[in-house]
Amino acid sequence: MTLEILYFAWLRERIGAARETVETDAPTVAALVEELRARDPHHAAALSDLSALRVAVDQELRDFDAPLAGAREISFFPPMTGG
Amino acid sequence: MTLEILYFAWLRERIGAARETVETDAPTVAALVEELRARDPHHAAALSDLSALRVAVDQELRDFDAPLAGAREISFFPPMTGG
Amino acid sequence: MIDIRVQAEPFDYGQECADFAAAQDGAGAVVTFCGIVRGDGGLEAMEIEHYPGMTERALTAIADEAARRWALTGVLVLHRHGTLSPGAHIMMVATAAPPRASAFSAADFLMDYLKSRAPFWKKEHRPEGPSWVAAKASDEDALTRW
Amino acid sequence: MIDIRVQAEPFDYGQECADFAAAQDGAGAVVTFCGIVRGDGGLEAMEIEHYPGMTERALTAIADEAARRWALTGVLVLHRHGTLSPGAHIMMVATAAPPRASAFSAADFLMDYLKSRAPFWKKEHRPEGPSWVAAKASDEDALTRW
Repeated sequence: MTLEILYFAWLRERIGAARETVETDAPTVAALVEELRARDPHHAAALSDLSALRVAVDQELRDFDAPLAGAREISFFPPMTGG
Repeated sequence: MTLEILYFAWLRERIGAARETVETDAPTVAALVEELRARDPHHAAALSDLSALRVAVDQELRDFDAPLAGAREISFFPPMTGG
Repeated sequence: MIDIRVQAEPFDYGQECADFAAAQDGAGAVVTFCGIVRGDGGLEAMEIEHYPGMTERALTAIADEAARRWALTGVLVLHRHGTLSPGAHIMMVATAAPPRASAFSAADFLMDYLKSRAPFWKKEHRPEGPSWVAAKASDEDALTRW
Repeated sequence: MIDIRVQAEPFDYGQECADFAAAQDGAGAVVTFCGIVRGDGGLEAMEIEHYPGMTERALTAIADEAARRWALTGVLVLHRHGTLSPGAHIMMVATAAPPRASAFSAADFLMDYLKSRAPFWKKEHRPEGPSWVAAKASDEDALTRW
């Protein structure tokens, strides 16, 4: 499947891109993270600690074991600091 | 001593006056209430239930056993309902 | 820094909010509350009696206590008296502090204390006649929170 | 009844308070909160990044939940993004309900959820360089109150 991957805040800065399109068969968010880490050292560093990350699947917050079937937009970002 | 006695809300309506000046030797608020009750049936009815009343001595909330020595203005009113 | 106003005249809630926020120095959080006369059950008017002199004194004591407990940068308490129509703004409070939790707690505290420690009494005018609003036991109980 | 706005433009806090209060029908209580950029420690600017699309969606879900829990007559959530100077108004919420406790609780709830469930990230610009604001464990813990 084709997924749009979005990065925000310091993830965006460390990876050096706000978005990218990937082809993947990863069944879950966690499996997708594994694939992304293998891309290059920037991805590996930015995505190294899942506890420091949050993920949204099609703009809804999800856990890392969430399935990707049917998904189109996956977003990674640090814990939010609005307000 | 000479005291200014003030009444508010339904106490004012039942007694039929917003204020009166009394000469008294009552040592406490409770003793003053006893004297006021003896004045006429309006005072007796309005001041019959202390639990439904609040008292201020010189504009500070006090208990009914508060002493009157040095006081000038004693005010009786129902529990407050501002806000 | 502490602004207490007791008045018969209407007030402009929006303007007061704007002025209050603009006057704060070092605050990260402003909380305001506005009480409005509800027209429930055919209410025609709300009459508010108060105790001139003691009212300002009691409100100042309550605001001082709030400012002391939460290190506020500012406090406003404004309360009307006289006869108000449904929809009229009865009163407002505003608080400001560096952190959000302080501003919220202080506003909540001010409202709880103002309700049962400031000398105001409400009388409701309805088609069936006027009646004094009775204090609720829960209003007094609310003070034990603080 | 639910008004969600995410914008780069400044907003007029006083005007929003006035308009919000005037639009309420049946409310006896209005609570507003305004967040202000604090210039502590030489802060030069606060940059706010957000996730267009998801932001509006998350804020709407949070506001819907508040309106459902407390039977609000109205909710406003307005949050800016982009670069803000010290003293600038970052965001505001407003709630209205028949009873006071509902309006207070709902505003407090909105702030807690907005802080850690809406996709905003703050970056502080200081003389020593920029840094992303770290979320606090206490922000996440605050959600267990509700």
